[in-house]
Amino acid sequence: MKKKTVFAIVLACGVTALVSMGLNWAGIMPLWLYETVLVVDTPAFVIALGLWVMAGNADEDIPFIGY
Amino acid sequence: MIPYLIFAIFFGLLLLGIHRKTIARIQRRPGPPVWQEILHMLKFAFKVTWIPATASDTLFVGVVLIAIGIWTAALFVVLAGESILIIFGIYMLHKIVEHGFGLSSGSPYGKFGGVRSVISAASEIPLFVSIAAIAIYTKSLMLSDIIDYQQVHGPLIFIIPLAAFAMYMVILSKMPYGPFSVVEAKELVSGYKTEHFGVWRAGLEICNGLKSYVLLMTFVIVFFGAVPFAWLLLAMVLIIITLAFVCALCPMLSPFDSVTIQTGIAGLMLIYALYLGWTG
Amino acid sequence: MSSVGGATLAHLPFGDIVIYITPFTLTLFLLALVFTILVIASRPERQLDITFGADRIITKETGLTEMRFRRFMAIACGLASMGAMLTGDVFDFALFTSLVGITNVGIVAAVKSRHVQNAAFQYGLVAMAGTVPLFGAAAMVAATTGTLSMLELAKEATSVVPFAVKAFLVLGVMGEGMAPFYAAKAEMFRAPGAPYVIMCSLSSLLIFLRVIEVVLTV
Amino acid sequence: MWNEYSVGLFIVLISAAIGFLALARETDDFHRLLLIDLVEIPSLAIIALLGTDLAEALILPGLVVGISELLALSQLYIVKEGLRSRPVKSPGIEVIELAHAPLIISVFLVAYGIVLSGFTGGGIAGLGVIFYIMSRGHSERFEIVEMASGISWAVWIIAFFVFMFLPQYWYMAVMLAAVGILLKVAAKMSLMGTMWGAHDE
Repeated sequence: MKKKTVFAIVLACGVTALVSMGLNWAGIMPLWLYETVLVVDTPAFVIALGLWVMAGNADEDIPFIGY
Repeated sequence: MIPYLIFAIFFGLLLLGIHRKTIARIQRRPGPPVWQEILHMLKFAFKVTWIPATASDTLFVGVVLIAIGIWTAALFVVLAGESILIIFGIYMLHKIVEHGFGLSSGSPYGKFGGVRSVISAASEIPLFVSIAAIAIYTKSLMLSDIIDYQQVHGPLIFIIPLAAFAMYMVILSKMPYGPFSVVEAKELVSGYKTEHFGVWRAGLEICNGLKSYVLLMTFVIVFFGAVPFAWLLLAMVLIIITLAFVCALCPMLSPFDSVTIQTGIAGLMLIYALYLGWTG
Repeated sequence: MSSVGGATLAHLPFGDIVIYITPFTLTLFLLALVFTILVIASRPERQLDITFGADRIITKETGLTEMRFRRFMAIACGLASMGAMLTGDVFDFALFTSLVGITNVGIVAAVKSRHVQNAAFQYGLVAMAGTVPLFGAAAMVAATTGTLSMLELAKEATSVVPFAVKAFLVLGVMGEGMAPFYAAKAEMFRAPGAPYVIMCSLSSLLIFLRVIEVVLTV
Repeated sequence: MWNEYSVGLFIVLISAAIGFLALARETDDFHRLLLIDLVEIPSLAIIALLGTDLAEALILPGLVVGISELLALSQLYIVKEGLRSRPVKSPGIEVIELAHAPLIISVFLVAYGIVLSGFTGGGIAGLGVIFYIMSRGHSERFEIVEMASGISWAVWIIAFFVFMFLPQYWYMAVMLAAVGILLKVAAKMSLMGTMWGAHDE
């Protein structure tokens, strides 16, 4: 994936998570919906953040099969 | 929820660090600092990453996302006081995640780790025994009902100690460096996580942190009842230290012995549940 | 006992066939759905193998027709497990479970390896034997209580289904869906094609989790 | 305690146990395949013991599942053992091909099946059709049978919806369902004798 796409994912997940936190705090969004958003967002955010900081541009390699 | 989630991840990793440190001290080694697992996670998160050439790409990545997702959901389920069956469903699903980790890369080591993870499925059966025992006494499996029951009758650990033991064994079989951790034995390099490096490994570490936190918290809530937050954390640390003693003093079993012993425990627990059902 | 899987969120009475959703069944359903989507989206991996006696590494390739067949079976397996997760009818549950059994055999049967095929055949035998207690238990539920609907059965204060019948049901599910756990697991996993093989163990696990709920509810 | 149902259940369970015993003692894969079919029958018998119309409705899916598992396993066995498909001849009943007897017997069976209606009727009528087809050789056109089967399926579904949404017309729905399942079972059973697998001409 391109760095730009990955950053877009980071941004999208972070923003939706924060927005739903705010909405939940304000009492507009029910708790279960907020939690659902987090369940979807957290994994994508974490992985995309790592990839964005250090996306691999090395060539693919075969798995380790012993010394 | 976001701050709590982040706290749970870091505290869970800290618990794993304490576990490692305690084992080292018991074995009279200096051991890594207690925050080593957190550093691990951060280090892996920012390393160069790619997908192995032979891997099934979508599965390789998807399984990491699922791993974090299911344990995030598990945390919320515990906090909401929902059915304990959901937690254990997610717990068993972790098997599939390990299996997916191992098989998706095409590496022979990963494959063996995944296969070992699935053949040790017998380790989950004691869990259902403790569920059955709890159901017999509290007449409900909702965590909120279980907490209410304990406020009236006192902690469940004194009422059904063997069920607590069953669940303790289940948590033990998920602990690293323990007698049952055949899935990541060193003859398999790192078992199912051999080929997940960089960000993928960081995701797995996050999942492990959350997993330890959720499992220990469930144990405390189910068998001791609702306790103040500080006491909850303290209880979790104490339990992880006892687990570390077991892990430090027992050698790792061979896969066959591991499965045999787990099946034996499961059988004993089944008899116990039948006995409880008969009398209760 | 009514609160095994949490409060009922919704139920769809479709004649006698009831579909009901609790947090528990919903969670399992979503997991089956996610993995089914994963199966549709991913291509099989290539397993590495070391050749004995030569300094050489080979990869096991999965042919296109084999892949198509196994993917179809895996998707069918996912659909069957989704059905089994949501259904509120004991007989339906038995049917979906046996469907999972057939598709599990199908997923591994297409692999062109004698070991894997042997394992699949043995599993198939166990699965067929499992239909006896499975359908037997469903029929006996109807005979002892007069209904097959789990919601109706859950309404009773004490369990009306005899213990032996419940044990039969669990036995049937273990034979039908769970057979890979004791019959031929390791041999079956020698098969390449991780996304499809995972569906085998996923469906077994989900079915097992659901049967626990069913047994505790009725 | 020992009413008809319990006695029946007891006998069925004993026969199942005998089947399982045989299965455990047998080591040859092919014989186990045959025995497993024998073991399947008690499971249908347990359902049949209900003795209600519900049992009739439940046996059909049970039977279908059992047969499909058996077919899948047989296919697997053939592949596993590397058996080649051999040319299959139709059963040698051509001797009486020109006689009218098969036709008359078939017509009688089909008519009797229609009179019985429902599941059992379908079975008998199907038997009639099988007999007819077997004595004619199998150069028949499957599409007609398939079409009848499809139409009967649709009729059955329509009857189901009538039950759901227009319960006052229940009598018509019952008749539709009876005819539908009669045709369905007859069509399926008539296919049974003729499906020899794909011919590689």
